[in-house]
Amino acid sequence: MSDLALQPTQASEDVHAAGHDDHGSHDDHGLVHATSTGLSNNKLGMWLFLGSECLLFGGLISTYMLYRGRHSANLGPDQIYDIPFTSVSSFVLLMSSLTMVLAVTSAQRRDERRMNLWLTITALLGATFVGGQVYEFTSFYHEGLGFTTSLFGSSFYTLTGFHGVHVTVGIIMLMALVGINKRGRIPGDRAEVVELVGLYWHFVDIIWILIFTLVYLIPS
Amino acid sequence: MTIIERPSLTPVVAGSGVSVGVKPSQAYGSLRRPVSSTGWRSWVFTVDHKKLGIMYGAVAMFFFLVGGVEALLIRAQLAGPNGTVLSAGLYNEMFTMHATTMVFLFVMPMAAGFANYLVPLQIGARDVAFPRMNAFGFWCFLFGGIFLNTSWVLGGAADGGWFMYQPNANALFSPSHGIDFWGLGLQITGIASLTGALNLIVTILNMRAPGMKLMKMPIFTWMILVVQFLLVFAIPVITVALFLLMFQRAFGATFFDVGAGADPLLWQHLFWIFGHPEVYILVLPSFGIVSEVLPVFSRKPLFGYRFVVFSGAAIGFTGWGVWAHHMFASGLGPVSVAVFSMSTMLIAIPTGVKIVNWTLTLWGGKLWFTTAMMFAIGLIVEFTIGGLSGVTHAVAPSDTQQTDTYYIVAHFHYVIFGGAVLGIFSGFYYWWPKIFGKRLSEKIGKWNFWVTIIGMNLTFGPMHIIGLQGQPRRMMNWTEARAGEGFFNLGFWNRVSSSGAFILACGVGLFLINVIVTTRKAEKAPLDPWDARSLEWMTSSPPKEHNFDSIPVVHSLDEFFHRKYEENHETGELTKVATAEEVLADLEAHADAHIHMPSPSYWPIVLALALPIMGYGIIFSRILIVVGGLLVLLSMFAWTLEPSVADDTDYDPPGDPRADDGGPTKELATHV
Amino acid sequence: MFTTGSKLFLGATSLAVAALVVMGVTNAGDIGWTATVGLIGAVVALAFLTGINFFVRDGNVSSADPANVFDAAAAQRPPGRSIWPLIGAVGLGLIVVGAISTPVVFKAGVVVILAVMLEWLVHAWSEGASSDAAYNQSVRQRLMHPLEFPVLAAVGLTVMIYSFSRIMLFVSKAGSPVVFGVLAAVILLGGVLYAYSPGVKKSIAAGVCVIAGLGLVSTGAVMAIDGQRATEPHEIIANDSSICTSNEPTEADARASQELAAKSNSAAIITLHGGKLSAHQIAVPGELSTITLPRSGVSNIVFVNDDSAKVRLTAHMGTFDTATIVNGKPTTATSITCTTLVRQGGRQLLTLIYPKSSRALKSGDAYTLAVPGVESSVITVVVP
Amino acid sequence: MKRSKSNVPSLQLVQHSPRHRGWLFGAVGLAAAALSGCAKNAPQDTFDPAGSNAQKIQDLQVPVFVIAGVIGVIVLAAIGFVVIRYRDRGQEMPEQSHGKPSLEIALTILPALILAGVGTFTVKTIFELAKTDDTQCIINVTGQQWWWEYDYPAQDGCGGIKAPIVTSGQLVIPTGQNVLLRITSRDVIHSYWIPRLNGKRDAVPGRVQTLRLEADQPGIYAGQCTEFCGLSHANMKMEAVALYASDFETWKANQLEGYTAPVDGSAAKQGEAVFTANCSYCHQVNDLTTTNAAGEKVPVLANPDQYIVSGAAPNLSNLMTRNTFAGATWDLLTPACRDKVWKAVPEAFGALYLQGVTPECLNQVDLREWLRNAPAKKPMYSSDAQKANSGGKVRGMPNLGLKEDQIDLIIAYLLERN
Repeated sequence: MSDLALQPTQASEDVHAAGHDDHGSHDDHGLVHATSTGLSNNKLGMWLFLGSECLLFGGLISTYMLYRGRHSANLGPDQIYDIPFTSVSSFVLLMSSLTMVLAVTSAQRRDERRMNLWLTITALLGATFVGGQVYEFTSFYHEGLGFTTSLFGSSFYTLTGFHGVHVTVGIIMLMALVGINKRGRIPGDRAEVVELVGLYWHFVDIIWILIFTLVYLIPS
Repeated sequence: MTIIERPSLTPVVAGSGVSVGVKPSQAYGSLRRPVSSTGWRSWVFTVDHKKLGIMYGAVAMFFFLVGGVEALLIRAQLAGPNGTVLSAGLYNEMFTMHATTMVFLFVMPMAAGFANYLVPLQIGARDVAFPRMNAFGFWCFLFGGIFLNTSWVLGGAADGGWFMYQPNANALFSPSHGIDFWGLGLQITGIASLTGALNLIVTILNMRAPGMKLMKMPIFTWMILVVQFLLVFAIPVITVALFLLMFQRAFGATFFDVGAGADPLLWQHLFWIFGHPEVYILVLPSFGIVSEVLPVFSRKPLFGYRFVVFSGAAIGFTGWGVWAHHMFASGLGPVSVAVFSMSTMLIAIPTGVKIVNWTLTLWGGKLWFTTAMMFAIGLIVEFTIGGLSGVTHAVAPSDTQQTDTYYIVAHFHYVIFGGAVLGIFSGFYYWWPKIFGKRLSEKIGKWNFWVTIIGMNLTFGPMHIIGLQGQPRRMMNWTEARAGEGFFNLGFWNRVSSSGAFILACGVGLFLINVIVTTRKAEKAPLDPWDARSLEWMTSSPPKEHNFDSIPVVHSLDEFFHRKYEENHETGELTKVATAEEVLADLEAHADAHIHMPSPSYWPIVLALALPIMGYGIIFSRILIVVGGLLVLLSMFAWTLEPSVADDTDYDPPGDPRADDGGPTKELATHV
Repeated sequence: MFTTGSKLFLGATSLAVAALVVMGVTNAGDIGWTATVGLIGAVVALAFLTGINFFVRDGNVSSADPANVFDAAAAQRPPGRSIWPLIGAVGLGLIVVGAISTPVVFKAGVVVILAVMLEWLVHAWSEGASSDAAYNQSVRQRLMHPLEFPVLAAVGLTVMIYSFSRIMLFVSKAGSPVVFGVLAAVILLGGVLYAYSPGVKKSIAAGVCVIAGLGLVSTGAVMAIDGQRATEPHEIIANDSSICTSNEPTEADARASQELAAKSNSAAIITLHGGKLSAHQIAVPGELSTITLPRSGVSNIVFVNDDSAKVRLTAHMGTFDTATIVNGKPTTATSITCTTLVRQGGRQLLTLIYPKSSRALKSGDAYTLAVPGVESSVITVVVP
Repeated sequence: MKRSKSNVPSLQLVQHSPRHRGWLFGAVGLAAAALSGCAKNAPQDTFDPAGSNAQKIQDLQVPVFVIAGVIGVIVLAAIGFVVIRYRDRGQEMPEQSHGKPSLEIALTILPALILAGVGTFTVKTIFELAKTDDTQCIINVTGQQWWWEYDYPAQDGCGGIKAPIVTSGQLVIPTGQNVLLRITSRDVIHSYWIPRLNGKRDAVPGRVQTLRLEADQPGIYAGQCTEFCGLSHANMKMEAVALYASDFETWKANQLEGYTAPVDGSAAKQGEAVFTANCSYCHQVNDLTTTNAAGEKVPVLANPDQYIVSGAAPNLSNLMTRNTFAGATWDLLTPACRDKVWKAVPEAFGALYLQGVTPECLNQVDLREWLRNAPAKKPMYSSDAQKANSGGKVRGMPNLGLKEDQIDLIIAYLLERN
């Protein structure tokens, strides 16, 4: 988990050792500014990290797919899912991707007011989604599906819980961005930092689309 | 003369009004940002890839000794029938921890150490892409390893075998906390591997010296790149498995509860999808090392560089499609078994390509038998044996006779000891003068080599026979009744193997003696002791903190060699045109005027420290989870808010008697 | 007159006295041994500290030497504003309330007090860093921001999310998506409005946000206390003999799963085909009417329905004596379990453990697998 | 760049190489030792097939080992040659050649072709060994910590079995018949392996997996659990006993024979009471009865599910017909008697085996130690503290605290369980 939240950190490491020279006046070889691939270190790192995350969710989704039919005589997925609610919450999460895009655009335009605004809105929409998940878990639990009830229960809570934690980490990153930005302390290229958080946020959204389809929509 | 940028020397002027000089050492006391370049602080808070590389190596070496002692206890137990050295429970803990230690705490971090130290040097970079994350990775590894080993005194170590098959690893069948420690410890070292992998990939892809195309990269860097990609995709799979294990043991989830309808094979699949790439993660770095060593001491380039690169990548890629060959006896059904049997044979092809290429690199060369070279050739020989025994159990029906017997133990020790570890030793002897400025004694080195080789073949060679004649693995004892008859019965071979283990231990001991002797007396090594070929030799030994005074422009593979020698394209004759000293002087003459190096930081070590605290919390007391969690939050935010290069205000003004830890006047590099 | 330190201790003393009184009143004088000793001890100790502080004037230089009082560094500037005494008082209040109500509140109070102590400590320490307030401020921030940001964010986030989920649990199941959608829409609309109306003052926007947040939290609190909507556990069919012995659909059957993820190497596959039940076991030739299953081991049985009627497979697991003895004879209990209704072409998994051998069955009893309504063909299970 | 011609300064340290032939000798010597230095008559030798299934594996693996060996020798010889031929004798710096693609490709295709050949035969054998439709006899095999239970369901196969037979310790099969084991487990994963009859197959709880066995000649074939299964994994052994069909008929009949109560007044009769009081909670002896409070004769039924994690303990009805106990870890026969049975010629084996364990041949030493304190003899998870850790149930046999005279009586009773 903790490695996720490191992302803003990576962003801060606009490494001078790489040959960057923010004094801008010295450029002995005329080559040192560019990275070999043209992508910034932070962005490349984030992409790789997201690649790694794909395998993480791949493992969890496979576990769920293997076990979703195994609940003996206990509650099964079709009895418990509240599709209308989850559809709405999925839509909310999708909308947050839209506001994230707006935040990134604002950051690139150096429109700080809107950037902060859209980051906040994204965080709020994310928080709404997580709130919905807390609600969903609570009501499922009351309806008789505990974490230890059945294989289906264990794997459902683990998969969606992991996703929820990812969203939460994303919200913390967004709020931290706003907080730190207000104090003018985002190091390095601000637009890129926002973009990186955006990448992560979109990734989490896409994973949810996958989970929503595989877990909720396809009847078991 | 190079000017290393450093903060201004003017004191901080506070606001308007009366200006008061405030020294950070006064304001923050011990909480100031660490900036020292000397003393223990310069190691503990360092973000320098070279210091981290050395620490990786030292700690991994320590765990190698720990794992070695565990191995000796195992062999002592099996030296005779009905061994009584260890109890059954302790024996199970011993072999579990031996494998875990050797794989996760020795070979992997040792390779990480080599990669950390050498990759930036080999590609002409001044550090890795994310230096603080690099430090964080190291501390995660160290604390994870310590955390794992504290289980010995906190109720017993893990006793489920390093593969930790379910349901035998459930709380019902292994009630001690050992497996909890194991799972959480590996989770923590997994973070180290993952961050390290991200870091090195970005470094290699993004920070190569101008002109260094991918196909001009040193082969060691190539192999490291492949390994890091394997790590990036393999670590999350074991992470999932370990989470399921933890949820099962600590929170009562049912993932491996057969009574609830669970399938124990789920664990096996997850574990081996990670576990098989892991084998290549262990062995490919050493392939890279010998691919550097062999050309240098044959005085000719690596034969078929492209083929070696592509076969390395092919091994990495195919390595994902063979995991179920660890499960041929698990009952997968004939179709799966046939498919995985074939894919396993397929992977033998790129591996064979490497052996052929190494041999052909030697062919027609001018071989210089240094210890490094001898270890490298030792690797080719021993790995060939291990590889061929591997082919015999790619044949699935044959494997059903061999799996879980000592034949497998023999096989993977020839592959991992004969492959990975011999390569690591080769690397030690080859790069020691680069890293420490002194050459390891060749005389002791030869002894080191021969004793190690004899010891290893005596230890693991007989295991082929023991296994093929039916002795299973992981047994706390063997009996005369099943040992057969004649002088050469299994008892004889078990005794040979056990004595071999102690000879092997002597071999490793000789290396340690060599290190001590070298450190105490050897004189400074020449700048280019081996007439080497790649960029890491194009700087001083040991390298300066910023590696290169000016970043070299690369024109060819083996850039350094080609700066020293000129080749007549018609006759193929080589002429020496420059010495290493001259090449270096040339670089220094064009030194960059401004070099920023990242500053040390507290936060990587603090963040890493928080993880085992949370681990203990999960096992013993929930309140520690909260404490660790807060520490994680604190250090992550502090890390985020901390610029990678220290502010002016972090340094004391010059001439201050309290600037006890280096102060701002420290030179990052001193030379004329 | 009173020094700063003695003021604090005086306040604390009065709080302790108040707590003692409140506790005594609410518990009708009987507050138990620990509370008596603890609170009375606290009153005495705090009063003593008040006196000492007052007497030594907070350990400052003697007031008898007025010159020093005014020249000392601490005396040069009035101390900066600080919120921590206030929050500290809140913490104390929580402790007092917690002591007499619930331990959760008490613990929260302790946490608040600890946090205040830390903040206060760092604040005081940073003020001594230099004589420059701005620099001191930066020293403080550098240390405390990494801690304050995440903790505040985490606490804020948790409170908001929790409140919101309570609201959702309060409204009806059908209403929850509506509430959810409305809230999200409001957030989004708010954002759009603010983004494209540059005239709005920041303070107004912030005010709206604070009010909205407070509204959310207070509504959540009210609804959490008021209780959630009634959620009944779903009916499940496990081990219910009245359900298992008929093919009447129950709520659990209505939306039951019909497909199970690939389950190979099962102990037996039971097929209902043309009104006839037959079993197939791995490697055992032919269609079986008697199958052998291991005792005490887990047996996964797959039931496949080829017929058009929706039916369930019922496992009769034997009738055994229980430990309860009525009229000198042990009572018996019948163990039974079944799948949900399986439609044509559907499959279901039944995971069974037979703890006792067939030998232990009472005479006339047998382990069977049957489909209610298909009495003519029953699979007999032998447990060796 | 400044360039100057100079000698290679760093080469002055060149050491002449020691004799590298050591490698080659070492390797060849090792190979020779490996070929000549194997144990004779190792009971679990994987290169000594005694049945058609193991023979199929043998036919596949021998050529594979030969091919691997030949390739190994070629590669090692090439390395040896290079090491000797090209060592630094002061020759010129070699040509800086980067390789010959045509040679590379050839050396890639060659092993691919060899492996393709091996692969074809491998796949063929995999499917042959997975066949289940030529089965002549079905036996259910169940593993648990740390012993195996065999039950023979009623069937037409195996020459016809009327009622289920439950046994443990030794798997008895008829020679020449395609026996199919249906393997599962009650607790953790185990693995069933009789090397001379076939490869291994894991016993996975919740799954039923099959393994073909066929023995050409009567005799005892040793095996061992090969999937790590906890504390006493090393002590979880098995023996497969092959009998001619006629002897197998005798064995079956004996197994299904009813209970013979000990003669009144004999030590065995007293032993029956001791057994009922101390052992019958977990160990079933078929048709053993006792008298209840009301004076009625009631069957004694074992309830291992209440005391043991795996829910099973070996059925002791015919203990003395088998030659081993405690998970086939110890022999019930004295070493001399054991040798006679194990080394009997095929024709004589059946009769010797069917004698079972006679009082003179009983290995009193190990059996007594076992009854005195089982967990001290075989590591098991059954002390009181350990029991508390696993839900009040034991894994393995606990120390029953039997007195010496009780042990005498139990042994007297068990000697009649044949």
